[in-house]
Amino acid sequence: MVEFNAKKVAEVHQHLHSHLPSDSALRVKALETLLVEKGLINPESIDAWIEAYTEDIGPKRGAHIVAKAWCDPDFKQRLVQDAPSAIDELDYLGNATGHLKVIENTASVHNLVVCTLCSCYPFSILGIAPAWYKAEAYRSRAVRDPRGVLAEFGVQISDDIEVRVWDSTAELRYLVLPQRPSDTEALGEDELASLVTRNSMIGTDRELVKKDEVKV
Amino acid sequence: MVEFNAKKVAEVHQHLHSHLPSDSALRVKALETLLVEKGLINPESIDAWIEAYTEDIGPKRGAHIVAKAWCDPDFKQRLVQDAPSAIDELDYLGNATGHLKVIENTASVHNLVVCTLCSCYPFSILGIAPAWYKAEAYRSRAVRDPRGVLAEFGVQISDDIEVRVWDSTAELRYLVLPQRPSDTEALGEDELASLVTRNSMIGTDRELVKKDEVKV
Amino acid sequence: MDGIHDVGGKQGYGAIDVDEVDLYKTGKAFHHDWEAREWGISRCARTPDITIDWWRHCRELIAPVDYLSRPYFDTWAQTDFATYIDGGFFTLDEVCSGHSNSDNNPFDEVPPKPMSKADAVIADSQKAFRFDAVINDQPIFTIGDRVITNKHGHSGHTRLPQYARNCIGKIHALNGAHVFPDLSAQGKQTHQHLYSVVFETGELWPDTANKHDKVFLDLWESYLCAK
Amino acid sequence: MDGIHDVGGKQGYGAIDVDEVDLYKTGKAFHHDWEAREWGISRCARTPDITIDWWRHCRELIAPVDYLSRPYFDTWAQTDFATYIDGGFFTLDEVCSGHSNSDNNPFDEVPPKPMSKADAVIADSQKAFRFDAVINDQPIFTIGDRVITNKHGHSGHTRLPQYARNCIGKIHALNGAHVFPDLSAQGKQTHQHLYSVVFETGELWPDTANKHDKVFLDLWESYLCAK
Repeated sequence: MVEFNAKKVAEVHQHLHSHLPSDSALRVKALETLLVEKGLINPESIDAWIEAYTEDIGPKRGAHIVAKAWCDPDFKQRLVQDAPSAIDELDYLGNATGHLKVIENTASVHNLVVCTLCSCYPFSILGIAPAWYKAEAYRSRAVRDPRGVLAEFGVQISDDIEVRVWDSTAELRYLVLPQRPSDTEALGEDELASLVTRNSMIGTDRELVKKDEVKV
Repeated sequence: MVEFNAKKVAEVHQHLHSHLPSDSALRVKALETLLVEKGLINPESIDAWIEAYTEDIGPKRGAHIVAKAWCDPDFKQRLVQDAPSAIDELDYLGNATGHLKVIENTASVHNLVVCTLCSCYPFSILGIAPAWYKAEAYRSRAVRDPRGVLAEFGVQISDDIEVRVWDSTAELRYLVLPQRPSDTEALGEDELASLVTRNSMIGTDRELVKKDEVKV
Repeated sequence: MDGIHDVGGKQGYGAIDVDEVDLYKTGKAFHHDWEAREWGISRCARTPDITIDWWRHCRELIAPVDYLSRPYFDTWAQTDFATYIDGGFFTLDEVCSGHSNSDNNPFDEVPPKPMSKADAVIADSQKAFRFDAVINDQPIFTIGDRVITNKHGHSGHTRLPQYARNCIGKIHALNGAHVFPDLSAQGKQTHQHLYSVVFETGELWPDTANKHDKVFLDLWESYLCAK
Repeated sequence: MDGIHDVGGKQGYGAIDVDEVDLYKTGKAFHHDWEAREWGISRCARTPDITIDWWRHCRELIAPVDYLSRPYFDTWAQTDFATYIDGGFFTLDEVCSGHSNSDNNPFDEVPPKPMSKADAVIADSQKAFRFDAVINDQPIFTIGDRVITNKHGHSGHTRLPQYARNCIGKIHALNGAHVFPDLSAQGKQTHQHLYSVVFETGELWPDTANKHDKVFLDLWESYLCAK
């Protein structure tokens, strides 16, 4: 049974540091081998999960949610009030989105999401997080210098726009609802979804543009 | 001229990380080569400083100070009141001891010295610091769990003894004056000095013993 | 735990890799195959009794240099090893040798059946865990209340970051009562009211450029006092 | 700077190498020859205008993984490279190539004459630098005064560690006015009264075993307020 023994685990990490292979691929291979030998895991199921998160579950789900919210005011209202129920309508409720919150960008507000303590992320609607989201550079700076971080991503935020940073310290997860790009009244949900960048749903992108426009 | 440009230096460190050889010996060799080629340094002088800190300047100076303080109450008084002047009598005043303080262990007080922000050390009387003194394990724990640190060094401190930790955050430097071992009335200064361990002058050793006694 | 993981506001970590390719645009989700394997392992391994908070704490306990220098999913694998050892599923000897030393299956059942991609997609939807519960205690604070966060953490797992300690904020939202991570990391399930608390950046960093930008944190009731 | 160097009270750094041999007992001072070379270089290099605080700040600016994983004197060498580049003595190209690109000696004089060991011992005694000065301002605090430390640091070099911020202590000693490191690291020499301040460990770490043990820090006047 689990001992919850932090002192022991710290020592175990020292042993692992010395005895595990240094190469990450070999480490993970060793983990898989042991789990399979112990009958704790079926390797085909690992394949299935990889395929699921490569082909089905990913930021296109998030983009669909955003586009639908742009097109359907009732859905948007449900989304902002109770995001888990709203995304469940699309069968997108899942891993790490049981307490999802949707935060809306406006002309006067920009939202940015981070997890300073680990790298919490709304997996079932955005898939695997980008490496920068999990790196110390982003995690350390997003809460202290969000405008500097945004500038590094090429996003200039004027002084009259309020920046709101959301540090995911609990089991709540955040999806930024970016502003609908101008001049897109004629587009349908699918076309709109194709304009939604992953970064815009984290908050490191702001001004979305129509496909035929060149972003300056 | 020196620019005091922190942003630039942070970037320089990134370049150095990428371009300097990984091997420490090669890095230092590269530094020496450039300094010599620029005429900023004479390699024979490097040898001289190494010899000085190997043969002349080191913890035997500190031990001499301690032994003299045990034997000479007037010297001890001067040492506690104005340590730089007192050690200057022995020609030990030097690098990093211009603002030396001597802190005395008693039956009811134990002193421990650390530098949490870098690794400040009274070079001219203790020489080169041990590696553990400069390592994060010691620096992080000495101020938070001094008794745990002392226990790790084999020093048990009873609850009625007050532990005082000195974090060298300024240019003051600290030398612990350990208690004279019992049963040493017959010993002279040189014999006494040989009983003084380096760790006892940092505070990670407490009970000094006569040479013929086996330490439990 | 005042550990290396608590990086919010820490300085010196350099530039962000803003040029990283959005892999999903190229039809991929992972930079390396081993990352994909680790992700899959983490999704389908059966680890009874492990709480998410205990797993997070085990990751925080990785030595600082390893925590900072090893790739992200590599630290997941190391955390898995550690939790399996702590849970009695693996011995350290088995990990070092790379093979199981016994036929002892810790489960009575037969090894799990293989899943298809469709099974995985369905299983993912069943992982929409909720951490809230109805408790008898009424929330102490209400929206708009001024609060001050605790000055100190403790040696165990906690979710009040160092940068937001002893800071004054305002209750932005009530989120019901959620599992309290500090005790969950010790295997004890209790619930406390969870608040979204808003801080002006000027309160957190006096030398910030835009003092009226906001930082929101989700904080449990015992992290807060009325101010 | 809330940098990686500020390790006081941080957790997870593991065991201390208490079995390290006391090298001086074996007639040596250094574990490796290159450490000795770096020490010698640091003793006799001529680096006008560099302040100790600027040099320390340059060491703090080393990337966290390098700071934690490279040997101590190796980080001295890297800091030397950085300060020589910042000071215009080396170019980055020269450092990368390992050789001087020009005959330009930044000094007008001829290269320094060699020193003997005896010269070095005498020179060391001349390095008993003092950092204090007489200033017009009287000290604000006197022995026994209760003070509270600043809640915040800043992005530059400072010598108020994170663990001792916003903590109540007592003035233990006055040490005269000393060069103020925060400005000295920017090349500006000013002096402030420097106090030794004593804190009960219970004030710093509420979960400590012996709350009445003491921690002493040497802190400048502008780090402190009356309490």
